[in-house]
Amino acid sequence: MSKRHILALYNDFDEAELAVQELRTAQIKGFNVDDDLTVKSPIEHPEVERMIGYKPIRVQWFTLIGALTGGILAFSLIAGSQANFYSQMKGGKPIVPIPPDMVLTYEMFILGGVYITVLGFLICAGLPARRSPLYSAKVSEDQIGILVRSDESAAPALKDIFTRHKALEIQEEAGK
Amino acid sequence: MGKDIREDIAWAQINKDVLASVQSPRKLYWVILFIALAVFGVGIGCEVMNYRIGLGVSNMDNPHVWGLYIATFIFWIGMSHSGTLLSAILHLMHADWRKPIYRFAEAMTTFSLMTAGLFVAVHLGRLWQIYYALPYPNERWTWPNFQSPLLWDAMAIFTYLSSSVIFLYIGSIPDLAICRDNIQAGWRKKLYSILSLGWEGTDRQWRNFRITYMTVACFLIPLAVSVHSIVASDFAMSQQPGWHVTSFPPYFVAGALYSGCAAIITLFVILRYVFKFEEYMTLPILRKTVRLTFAIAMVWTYLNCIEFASAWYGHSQADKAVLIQKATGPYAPFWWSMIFCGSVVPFAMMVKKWQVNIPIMFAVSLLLNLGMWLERWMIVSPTFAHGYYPWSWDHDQWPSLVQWGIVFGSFGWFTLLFMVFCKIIPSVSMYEVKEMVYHRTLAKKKEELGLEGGH
Amino acid sequence: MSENGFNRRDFLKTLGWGGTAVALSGCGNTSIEDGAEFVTSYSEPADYVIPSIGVYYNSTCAQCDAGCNITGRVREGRVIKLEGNAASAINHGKTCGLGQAGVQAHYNPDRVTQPKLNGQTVTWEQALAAISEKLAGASGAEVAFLTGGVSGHVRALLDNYLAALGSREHFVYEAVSPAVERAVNTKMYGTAMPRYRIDKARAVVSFGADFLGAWVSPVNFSQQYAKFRKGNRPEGRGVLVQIEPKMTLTGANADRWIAIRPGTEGILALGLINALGAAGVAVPGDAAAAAKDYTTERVSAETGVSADQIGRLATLLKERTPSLVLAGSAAEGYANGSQNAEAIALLNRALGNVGATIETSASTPFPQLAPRVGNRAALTALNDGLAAGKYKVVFTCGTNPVYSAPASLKFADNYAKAGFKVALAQYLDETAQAADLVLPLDSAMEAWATSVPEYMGGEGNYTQLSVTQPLMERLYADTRSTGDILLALLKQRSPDEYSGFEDFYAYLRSALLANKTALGGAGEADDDVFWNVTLSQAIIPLQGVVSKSAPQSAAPALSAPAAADASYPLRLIPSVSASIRDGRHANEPWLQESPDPLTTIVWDSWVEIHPKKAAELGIVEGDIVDVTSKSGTIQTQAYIFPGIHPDAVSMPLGYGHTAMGRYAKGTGANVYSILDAVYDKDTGELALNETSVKISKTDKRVIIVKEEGPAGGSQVNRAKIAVKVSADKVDLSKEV
Amino acid sequence: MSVSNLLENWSKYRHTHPLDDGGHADWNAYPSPIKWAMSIDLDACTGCNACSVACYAENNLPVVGKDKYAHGQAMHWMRIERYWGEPEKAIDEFDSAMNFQLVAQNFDVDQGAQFLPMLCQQCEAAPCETVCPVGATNHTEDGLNSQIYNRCIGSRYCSANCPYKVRYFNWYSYPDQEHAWPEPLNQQLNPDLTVRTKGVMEKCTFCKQRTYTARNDAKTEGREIRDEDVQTACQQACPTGAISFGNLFNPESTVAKQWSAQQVDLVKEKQDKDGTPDNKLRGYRILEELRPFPSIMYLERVRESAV
Repeated sequence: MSKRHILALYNDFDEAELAVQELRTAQIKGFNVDDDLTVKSPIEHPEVERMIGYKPIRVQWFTLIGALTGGILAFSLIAGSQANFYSQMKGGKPIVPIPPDMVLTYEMFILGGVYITVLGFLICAGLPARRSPLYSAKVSEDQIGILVRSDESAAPALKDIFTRHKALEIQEEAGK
Repeated sequence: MGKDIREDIAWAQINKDVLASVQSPRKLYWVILFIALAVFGVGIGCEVMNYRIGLGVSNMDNPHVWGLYIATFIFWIGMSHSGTLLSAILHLMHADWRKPIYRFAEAMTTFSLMTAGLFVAVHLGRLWQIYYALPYPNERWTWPNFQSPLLWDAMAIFTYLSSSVIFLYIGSIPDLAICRDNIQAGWRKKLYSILSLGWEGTDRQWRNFRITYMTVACFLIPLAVSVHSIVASDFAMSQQPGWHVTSFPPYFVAGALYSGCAAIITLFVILRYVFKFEEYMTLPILRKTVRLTFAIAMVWTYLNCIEFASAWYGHSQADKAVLIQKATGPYAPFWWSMIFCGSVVPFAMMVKKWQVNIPIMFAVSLLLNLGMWLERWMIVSPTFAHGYYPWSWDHDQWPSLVQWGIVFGSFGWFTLLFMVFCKIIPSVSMYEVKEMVYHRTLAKKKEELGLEGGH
Repeated sequence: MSENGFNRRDFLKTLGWGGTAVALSGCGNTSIEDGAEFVTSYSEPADYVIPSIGVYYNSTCAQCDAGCNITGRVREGRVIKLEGNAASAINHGKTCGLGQAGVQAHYNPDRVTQPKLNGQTVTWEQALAAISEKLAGASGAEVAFLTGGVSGHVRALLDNYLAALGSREHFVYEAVSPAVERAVNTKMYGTAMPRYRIDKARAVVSFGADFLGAWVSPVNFSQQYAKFRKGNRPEGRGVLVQIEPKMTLTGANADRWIAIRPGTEGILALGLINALGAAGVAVPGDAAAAAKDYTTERVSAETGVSADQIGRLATLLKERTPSLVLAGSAAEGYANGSQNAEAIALLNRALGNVGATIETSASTPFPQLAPRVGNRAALTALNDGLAAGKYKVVFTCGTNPVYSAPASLKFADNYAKAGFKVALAQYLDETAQAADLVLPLDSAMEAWATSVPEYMGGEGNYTQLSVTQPLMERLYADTRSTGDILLALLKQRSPDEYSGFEDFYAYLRSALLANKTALGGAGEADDDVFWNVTLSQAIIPLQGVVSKSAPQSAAPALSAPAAADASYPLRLIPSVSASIRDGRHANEPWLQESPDPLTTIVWDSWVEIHPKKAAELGIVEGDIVDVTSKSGTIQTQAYIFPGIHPDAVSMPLGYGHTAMGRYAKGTGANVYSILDAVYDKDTGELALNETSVKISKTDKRVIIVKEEGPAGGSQVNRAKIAVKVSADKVDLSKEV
Repeated sequence: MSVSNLLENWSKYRHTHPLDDGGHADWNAYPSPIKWAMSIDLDACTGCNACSVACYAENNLPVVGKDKYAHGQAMHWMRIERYWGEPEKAIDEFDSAMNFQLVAQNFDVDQGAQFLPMLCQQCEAAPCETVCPVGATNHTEDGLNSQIYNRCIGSRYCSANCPYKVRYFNWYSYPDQEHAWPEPLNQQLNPDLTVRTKGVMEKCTFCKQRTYTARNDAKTEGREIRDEDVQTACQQACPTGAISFGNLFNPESTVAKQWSAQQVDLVKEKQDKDGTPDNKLRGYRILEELRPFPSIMYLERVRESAV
């Protein structure tokens, strides 16, 4: 069954919010509000969460794993190379000196954390991605976009809601 | 006093104003770019001499083995810190006045780190063997010495530089998308299309963006502190009089923030003037930055006094001798200039009227930076000139033109990078200014509502 | 990578091809890239080359007249390092810095490599033919030979050559020579160069004898000094007092350094005799008579040494016997220098040191090999002859009078009057430059020779013949040793006698073998065994002949120092550096770069001025000053030096060459050129310290290139850097 | 494998030299631990510079010439320092630190000068070793600071951290670009060690080429190192025999006897005898209080003050 994409643009956030609320309450068949609704905005609105429901963020797990891996890797690399390969005496210091090694462990802890966090971001945010065909440059300027995906059958109802909420512009396109 | 950012400024206007700065450059841009290139060329020429003839052309000697290269290295590392301060610390504190100015500050961080990195290479006697300092596996099982503060330095700079680049880039993605959407055609459009990674501003993207940005900011703060502490460790971990000072790490961090803030004021004034950003880089923001700088100046002054006091009241005669030497010996003019520029000049920032007087603040910021550069020199050189061992004192060492040339050239390199940056990445964060305006509008609305429905 | 370029090529060369290539091609400067190098594989090395193993050959140091015995380390046919020969009675396995630099005299890049006639390179045949031709037109009296000190078989050959020429004009000239000392010693002790037993003395009072630096046989004396200073010696730890107007290296090591008014050393010596007599020491009659007028008050007034100090000196000498009193150039370099030295010798006699710490030495049993030593008087005599146009042919060898003669002699002009000037030279120095024919000499690492040191260590009547043998093949095919050249010249004169000797080596070998028994080789039936033993040791120990003349009584006629000339108020004390010496080593870069021990200055000359005098003259360190005497003016940098008498200034000899290669030329100023022609009344020796100068500031100032830093020799009260402790605060008896 | 190795030998890797072992490195020692050490008798030293020139000859040190010497770029591994007597009048420590030039005008020359040969002190806990980023300077099992020329990248941190300032940097390429050994002077170069190129640090090695040979010979013969096996170049030249050198851990060696007679302990920053009222010994180490545990003991110069 083919899907249809509709993008409605709103002037400001309040109007968009009303439209979304309507979509959530409307119970349109062939349109799952949790899965098929995307809000596009030029700025970050923390309120969007409230509007479209809480969605889990998993980036922190990447952070934790990255940081721990970085730190452990650093210490084992350093201590390992000091002890196993380059067992070279420095007068007044042990072969594996803990305090100096901690400095690099700390740096690698951060490095791992940052790198893997960013990796996590790209994975979680689905970037890099091709732009969806229904995109308006207005979204990056000052308008709020609501992108919905629905069965063909649900399209008129959705459009109706958008229109009622004074959408500035409605684009639609037959999806796959 | 000028006006703060207007709440009623149209978002489209923000886009338009800021995008104007990345449009095709004016003639003056090319002139400045060429000058920067020439200055950098001087530095390159000097480095070629260094490389081919040997480091002796710098006039360094035994035992005065470090000179302006290390001093300028610390200077550039220090300058990088305020970018982090503005973007990361103030971000976590939700200080929204940072939003119009943090982008270029962050760029400054990145570029000054890249400049500092050059000095690591320039400083080496055998640049062509620099890879020995990398922990790469090899058949001889030789590794760098992980105990060396210089290696920590290298690692910290690498971490800091890559994290800063990532931070700058992640934070710019929404703006790169704006550029992509607004720039019509040509290679720039393609570039922005790639760089923006297909950003659409969806709720999922923003959601993850927010948490990522926050997390990286959290990492950057301790990282920035650690980086300059480690640079301080180059000195504090050694045994030399005047260097082996417990208060060096915080002292270096304070000095770093100080010089960075001063540089932000400098660049603030320049960008505001060149790109006509009066609407965004407003005088109240300048005032806040100036106040912050002043506060840090006082912290720095305090830590300076602590250092002197601990030398003075401590039992190490050698430490004391170095201090006396700084104040009375051949370095005295520079040392007193440092005290003047670093601790006296900032009092100009106490004058309320002057806080928003652009020419005065511009001059002050330049003096502060001069003072901070001198500070680094005064940390490095006097200890060599007047160390533990009186026989090897060396008061005559004076950097050669080659050394000065490379220091000079580094400013060309920094300018060059910054000029290129200005034309590729919007130097004011558009989406964050929009957020700022949005939040202020909301707040104002609430206020009005509150007034209307008041009791 | 460019940096590796040198290493690889030169290491391969030095390791693999250097020695042999040099030996075979006679030229070490070719390179494999040119295709000009002849490479010999190590699979068939020369006999004397063991790849990568050092081979040691004994020889004799030629850097100064002390004649230390050395051992050269030879790697792949190249001599790379010199050490002392442990079997030596002179230096006991030790060397000085000057000796170490012997290899730089050998490998010097500015050697003369080919005979040059009027600047044109000629062959040896042409050169010898030119000499022969010039000699043909000259009578024996018209041929002069000017050399430095010579001994051994070279001296014997030289004598033979002079005899063959019918010439008696052999002048032996040393720019800095102990001529006064020899004369006075002969008079006062009966022997010209007695053994000084510093190691037996309990106190040494030295009037300007720099025995640790440049005086007579420094390495020998340094070792005696080390023994003298040992606390666990039976005699106990010795005390050294140095009395001189300019602090020498020895003065720097003294327990008490006394800045005496220049030229009054004899007065102090007589004053001490007087004070000793007063203190109850049995002073011989002639000494007591000579000293009776020298009361402590008078001496103190004339010498500037406090009465208290004189009293302490007398106590020291009285309590510590045997003692040793030495007179050095600082006491001898005056018009009344001999008188000073006699007074000092008288003090030794008064103290009973003669025979105790001043031992009669033995001379070599082969008088024809004995050292012929030199002095300034010889130069004066030659100069007079030259001025009169007496000489048609003049040979010079091992000396550089054009450089080191005082300007007042006008030696360079007179030398030019000689008909044909032949210089035997290792470098193109000032004299060789002025010569018509330059004959390139071997270095001491390439030549055969024997020598007899003038000052001999050891005990009793020990003496020795030292052998100089090549430590490696010639660097340049066209250099010859002095012996070879003399032999070639003799072959021109007396072909019958000498044609049997192919070269000087053959002559030397046959001469030594002929005296095998006398040389202690009686036990060796086989000549080759004897020869090999001789070469492996390079020292032939001999029973010397003790010949002692009766000491004469003396009544030194001392004169009070003349009042200073108002226009030249300062006394110039030329100092002899332990490394550059009279200037002959100025072209050895290690020595130029080795800081002067006291001023730490390198690569230049300087004038030492007392801080008070400098303040008076408004001079600060690094000021370029004119040092003007009656004879001339030189410019140099001022160094403020506390170790000098306020009325004296001092400059080092040996700098300011106008030739002699890249390292010597133009470095510093030549003090010889402003020395006044004042001579010691008794010996005719140039009175080095009799020049008065004035110092005037120019408007130039430089930063002196020296090792010392801005702390200027202060330890800034850092507790433990160079620590000095009073002798009563330590217990030396248990030391190892 | 590495992790198990690390865990199994943890105590070995946490072992601190020299504090935990009194300077005895416990591995690779043959036939028994060697600790090269020196003692320099300042009473015997006359300041004649023979050691310094011998060092030039032995160790291929470049002559830098007047201009570079003026810039402080001389390469003398062994330098002779000349100190004057400080004036008697009480100058408190702070004053003299500031007014050392004033002190210089009032030097006391009555007892001559004071000479000090200064060379790498081969510290047991060397400040230079820990700071090298590439590990070009390390501690050897025979108790030396090794300097690995071809590992050195020229960061000069070691020199910056050396309290004695006895490390010398090759500011120029002396062998080729600067022609420090014009032909045929280069034929004098000692093939037992390298000629250093530009950009690397160098310093006194205690004549490594000699000690190494001596050690190998002793090993071949299966015996202890003896004093007569090896002399450093400076020691061999020294006309007054002021320098002794040998294995500190061999109680028969002169050096060990001298150290113990002077009650100087290798791994102590303050010797027991110091501060005792009846201390009549003259052995000391320079800047000992900084805890580098130097391997060179100096013996104070003795002077008779009553004359």
